Amino acid sequence: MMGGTRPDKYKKLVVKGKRIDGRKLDEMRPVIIKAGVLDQADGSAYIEVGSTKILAGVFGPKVLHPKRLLDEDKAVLDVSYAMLPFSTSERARPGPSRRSKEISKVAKNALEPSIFLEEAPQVMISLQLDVISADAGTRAAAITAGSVALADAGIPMKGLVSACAAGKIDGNIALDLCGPEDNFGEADMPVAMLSSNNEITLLQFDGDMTKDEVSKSLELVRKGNEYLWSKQEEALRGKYKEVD
Amino acid sequence: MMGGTRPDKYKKLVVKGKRIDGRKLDEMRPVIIKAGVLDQADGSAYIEVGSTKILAGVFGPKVLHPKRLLDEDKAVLDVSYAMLPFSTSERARPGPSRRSKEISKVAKNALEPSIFLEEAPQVMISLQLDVISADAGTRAAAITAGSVALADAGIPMKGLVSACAAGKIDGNIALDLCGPEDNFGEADMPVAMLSSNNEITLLQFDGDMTKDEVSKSLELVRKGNEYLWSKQEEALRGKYKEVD
Amino acid sequence: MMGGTRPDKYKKLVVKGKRIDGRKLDEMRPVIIKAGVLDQADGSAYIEVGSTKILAGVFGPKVLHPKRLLDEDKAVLDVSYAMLPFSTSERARPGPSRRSKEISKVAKNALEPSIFLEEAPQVMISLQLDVISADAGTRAAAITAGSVALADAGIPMKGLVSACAAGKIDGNIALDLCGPEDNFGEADMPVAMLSSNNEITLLQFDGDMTKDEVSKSLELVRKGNEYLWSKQEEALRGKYKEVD
Amino acid sequence: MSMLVQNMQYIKKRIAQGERLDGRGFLEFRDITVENGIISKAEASARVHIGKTDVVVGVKIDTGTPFPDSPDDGIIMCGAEFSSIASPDFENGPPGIDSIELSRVIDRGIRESHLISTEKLCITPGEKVWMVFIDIHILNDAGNLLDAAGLAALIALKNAKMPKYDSKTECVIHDESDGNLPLSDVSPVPVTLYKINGEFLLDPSWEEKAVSDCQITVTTTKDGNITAMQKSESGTMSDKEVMKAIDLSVKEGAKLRKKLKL
Amino acid sequence: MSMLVQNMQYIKKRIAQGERLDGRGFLEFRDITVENGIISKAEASARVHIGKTDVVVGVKIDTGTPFPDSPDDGIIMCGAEFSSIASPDFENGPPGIDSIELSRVIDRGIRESHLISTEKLCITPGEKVWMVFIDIHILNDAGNLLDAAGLAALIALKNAKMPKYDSKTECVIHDESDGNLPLSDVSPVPVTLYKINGEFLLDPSWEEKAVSDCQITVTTTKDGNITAMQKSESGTMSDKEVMKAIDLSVKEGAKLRKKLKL
Amino acid sequence: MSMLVQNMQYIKKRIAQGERLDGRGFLEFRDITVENGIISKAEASARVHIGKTDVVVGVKIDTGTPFPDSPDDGIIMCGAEFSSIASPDFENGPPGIDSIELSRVIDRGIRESHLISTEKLCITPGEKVWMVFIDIHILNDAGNLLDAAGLAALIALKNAKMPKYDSKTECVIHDESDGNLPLSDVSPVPVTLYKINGEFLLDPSWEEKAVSDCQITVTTTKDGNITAMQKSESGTMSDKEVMKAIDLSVKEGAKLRKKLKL
Repeated sequence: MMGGTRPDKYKKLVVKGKRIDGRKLDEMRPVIIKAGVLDQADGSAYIEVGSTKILAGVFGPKVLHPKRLLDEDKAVLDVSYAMLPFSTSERARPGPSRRSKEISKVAKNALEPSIFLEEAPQVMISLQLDVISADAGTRAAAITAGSVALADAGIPMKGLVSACAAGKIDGNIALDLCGPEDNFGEADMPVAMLSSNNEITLLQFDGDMTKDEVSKSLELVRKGNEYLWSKQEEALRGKYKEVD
Repeated sequence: MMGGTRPDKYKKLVVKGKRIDGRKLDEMRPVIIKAGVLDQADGSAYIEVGSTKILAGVFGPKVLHPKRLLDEDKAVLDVSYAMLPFSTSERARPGPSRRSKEISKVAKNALEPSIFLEEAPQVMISLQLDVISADAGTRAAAITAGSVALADAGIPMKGLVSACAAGKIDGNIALDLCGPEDNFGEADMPVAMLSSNNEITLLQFDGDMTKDEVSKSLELVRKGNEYLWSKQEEALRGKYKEVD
Repeated sequence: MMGGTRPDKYKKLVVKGKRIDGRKLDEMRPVIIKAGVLDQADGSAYIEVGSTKILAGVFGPKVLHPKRLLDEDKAVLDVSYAMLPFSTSERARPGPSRRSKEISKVAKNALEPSIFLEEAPQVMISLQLDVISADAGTRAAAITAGSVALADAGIPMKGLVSACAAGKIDGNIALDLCGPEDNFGEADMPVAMLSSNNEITLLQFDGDMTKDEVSKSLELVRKGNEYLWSKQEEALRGKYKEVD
Repeated sequence: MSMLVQNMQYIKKRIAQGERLDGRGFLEFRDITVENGIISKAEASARVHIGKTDVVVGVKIDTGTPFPDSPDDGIIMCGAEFSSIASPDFENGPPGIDSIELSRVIDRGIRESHLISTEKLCITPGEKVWMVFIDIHILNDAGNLLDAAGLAALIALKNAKMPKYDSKTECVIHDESDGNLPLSDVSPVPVTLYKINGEFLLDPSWEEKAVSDCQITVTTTKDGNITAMQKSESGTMSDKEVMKAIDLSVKEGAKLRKKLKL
Repeated sequence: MSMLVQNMQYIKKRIAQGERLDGRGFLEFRDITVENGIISKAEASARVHIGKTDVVVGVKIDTGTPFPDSPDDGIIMCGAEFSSIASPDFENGPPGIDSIELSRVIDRGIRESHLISTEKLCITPGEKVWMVFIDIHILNDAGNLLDAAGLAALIALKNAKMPKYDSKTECVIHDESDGNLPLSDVSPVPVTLYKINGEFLLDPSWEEKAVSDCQITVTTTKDGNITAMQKSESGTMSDKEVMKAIDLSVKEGAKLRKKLKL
Repeated sequence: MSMLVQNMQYIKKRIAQGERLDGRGFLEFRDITVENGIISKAEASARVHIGKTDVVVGVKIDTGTPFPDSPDDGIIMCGAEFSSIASPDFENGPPGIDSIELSRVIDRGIRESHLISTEKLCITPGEKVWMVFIDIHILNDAGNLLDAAGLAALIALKNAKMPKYDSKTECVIHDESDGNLPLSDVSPVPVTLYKINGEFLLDPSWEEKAVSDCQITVTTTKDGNITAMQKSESGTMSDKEVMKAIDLSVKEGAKLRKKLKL
């Protein structure tokens, strides 16, 4: 959706049902999730989706100053998404961009429905999402890792939130676009879902699709998220196994 | 006063006593003032002076945090003047410039003498002045609209403040310079006056004039402000008429 | 240590034991120190070291808001070092740079050991160091002036802190590098010392030296600081003499 | 957000009974009025009122350096600001997260639909291209800002004139025009559905917006395709609800296009 | 502003009796001293004391790109900063509104009088011109900053040397000089009248400034013309008072020019 | 800094008895692990753990304009940021003074040792040179950040590949490599000594760092020369202690170089 000129090696994004990195259309990149990877944070998680690599850390719940940032009736979830300067092809300038601010907001909106915020009024939970290496799908992977970090911190949760994207490449609906597919494809739709009720907590879309293509994409991301929920649970179980 | 090269069409700013837009030397551009034009603000006004167009909105009086910005003895008037990015020939970058900060201050100083600030200690009155379309004379028009917005908000006032400029173009003293006259003229002097006692609450000047020319300019702006006071009152009456 | 190309006139920095400005290797530039030079500040000092010229001013001790910046157990020393825009060859942009922030911190660390901070808990002492004219050695001269300003403000002190640098130019260890020596020399080591116990309170180094050269440099700066302590005391006595 | 809890519950209760406080149907817009060309110095401008909601969009066109990865394409910049008079909630300062999200959703609708033919905005490849600045300014927030802003942006762009470029002096002459801004005929229109008590409402008042669980903006083009979507706020939606929102947006977008001749 | 109310009333009472605390006449300046060239790296500098008020102005000259609407003219930039040691009231940080107003009034006096012959500061039309940076730094605020800053700026500019421009390497050589900064002989001097109890005072102390209702700065040139004015603070003035202030400023400006050989 | 006073006193007491809480000798490092090339888009990267301390350094190489006073030299930029997850003490925002000091000490070690052969990084003299960005990111602060960051920076630089420069299009092709970043064989390694109760400790835990009086970082090169030093925090040191710290740093730097093959 970036619209740059397509180099020769990406002239065809799908050949005989195979994508440029050898995947099938409904296949995700390899996913690794680990819980409890940091020392100082109250909860943390690490995710790799292909060469996208993200660290999530949670501090809280804690009472913060200034108090006006707190809510009388429920806990406040503060989410901050950041691309480290060396995570992208062109060095990103440190500090929040308009893009990262928007992602921080939609990630917050995506994760809030999974937390019993009313159970802990007047406190703040801070979630930091650090993109160490970026190769498409960073907001989805960050949400997936963020949910594991929240669970790792012992925050009372209704379920896990995971996210992945479906998109359109050379006319085909495909799961989990990688970098060149994102750059030269026709559409991208990241979707987050809550494991306890299958509801959508984040949906964004840019590109061009018909209504039927959107419907097909929703089916695909559901499968993707079901897979991610199992990987998230595995990571959380894995951590407790180590402890035992 | 901007000093750029004068294009051919502005070679002469005054021909046979007529200015480039057909006005006489002591004639103002067409003025439209409306009160009560916004829904959310506590008071508001809209002004057009030629193609200069400004919206003024008031919130308050209200008790604000941090309290250290308030004054124990009197109400605080906070004025913020802003050029919208598309209001000028070259796109203005959003956010306050040194110029807009200075105008915010002199507008505040121009309007304060009209308000019974001592009657409402420890509160703040916020006045926002948004320049939608700029064609010279924006600070004067903003003050004129701001005073109507304050009255519309029911703030107790000693009188109305209006402002207009006199200037020097091709050696002639003229009222209410338009854009090219401001750019290629020799001097500009915006003056605000308080209707209840005819006192000057704002006076700025840049360019080159003799003492006598300044004196003549002061006479001209007095006539201009008398006209503006009548337009301001009309706008405030008009609003109450509509309500009745 | 800046590494730019060396112009012809600085091809040799030392000729027959004499430096480009005629000094011997262990000789400081002319030093002038004055105490109590400002009216509004609670304490102040002025220093010239060659054409490096610095004003130091102290406000405090005072109770400041927000209170969270204060310390329950001891006074807080806040130091701010600033190069005035016209102090350097290329105009410096106003506002703190990374360099000036680091110098503010090391100057604070250099001066704190000289103050009985525990005697005045919950207050702040503010020290401003304004570089009016810069020609190498500004951080050292700023610390030297800052200590005099603190004493002039009547802050209870264990001793005076002075600072000067030793460096390496064309293979020679020399005291108090001037501008070209700093730019085209091989190493620079500013060192601050506390008069009451001869301890080092600041030490920085960049360039290239052997261990023996560092040792020799330490000897040289000790002599320099002994000279500066006497000049600091003279300035403080001078002020009281004037008063008498 | 200084609404009383009782007010909020009352609005919700009435909606549960199938009624809106102002008597409109759930999928009924308030009156929409459009003013064109109100800003003398902008290459185009439009002010849109939806009920008391008041949004002005100015378009400025100037020259700039193209991005290295698309050296032959003009550049689109879209920003939004809330005037501090728009609502008691807003304060001046750097653009808040709400205005960033708003402008980015509008931006994606315009960019991804290829409304602006950026390939026709090249002056010297790799060196100089036209930049189109779309500045959204919220003057009064009485609900449904996003749809108002999207309409105002589309209307302004449709009326935008190119300034003249003097290739000798390499200067832009802003007060002389050189034809229309090159557009394709896609007319992207954002329509936002607000979910309250499990029901979808169009064009909420400020109070209705305050009680909604979440919202989804769907930007569709003339041919009924989807070009941008954004679910916003913390509520959740099912797949079915998303598909229903798309249906409604396609339909309502077509109605708006017809009504406003877009 | 931590003055006691009694002090303020006392100062006002004495002024009503025709007396200033330090015995000066209403239109009498304190001692003025001038130091030149104190900053080795600046193209010019001047430090002016008026009584205990202490202002330093540095002038730096470098190259830059001209503004598109005046491609043949050099550029003047004028800024002011209060050192945090200047007064217990000031704090460091981005330039406060007082320093912005101060620098803009000084700037207009210099710019509108055409003191600096910007047309002689062109190196390559449309591409490279000289930029003159005038940086005002307030070291001690004991009242009447504006007049002190205006004098220091004028004195520094009158002593400014052009750095050398090496057209081969296209570099500026700051430590070699190439004649004087080209100036016209107008010598703009700002004189500020402070209104206290309906009376005009010149050159107030910090305490007198604190009790004044408002002030008007009038910058006049050698020929007695007015080139900049600014009424400041919230008090009001009549037409007659403005004209009187102009008279006084012309007279006092001429005296200062003579005294300081400007 | 929320450590209880008792804890701090206990740590100090044990150190006075010659013991560290985790049983290490005073001059003993925790385990050091190194991961290379973890960031696909960076020209090089290294993640270093010293115990639980976790630092990642990314190196990006791009083109830029040289500084006027060194037109033939490439440019080194070194920055550091603490992630807000690194410690309960840190907050996001502009780089705090601790991260500025950290990056500047690392920067001086690299720059003054001439590790990077900047004279080989010139593309067009005076116009275009390579810029090497060294970005340090602290992921977990369990003490001794400076040594960890210095090692990670050195390791990343030693593995850095030059991106390809296409002189026809004047573009950088980041995903094609063109040999190694030109380095000299000096391997600057910073070793920091922390003074607690008059004793020097290496590689403190977060708690030990909190009770230390001050610290001195000495960066030495392969030949045993000193290239950068920084005493930090408010404690004091004697000449003798400084010389002792230099001795220890030379020795420990050599050990680290051998162990990590640097």
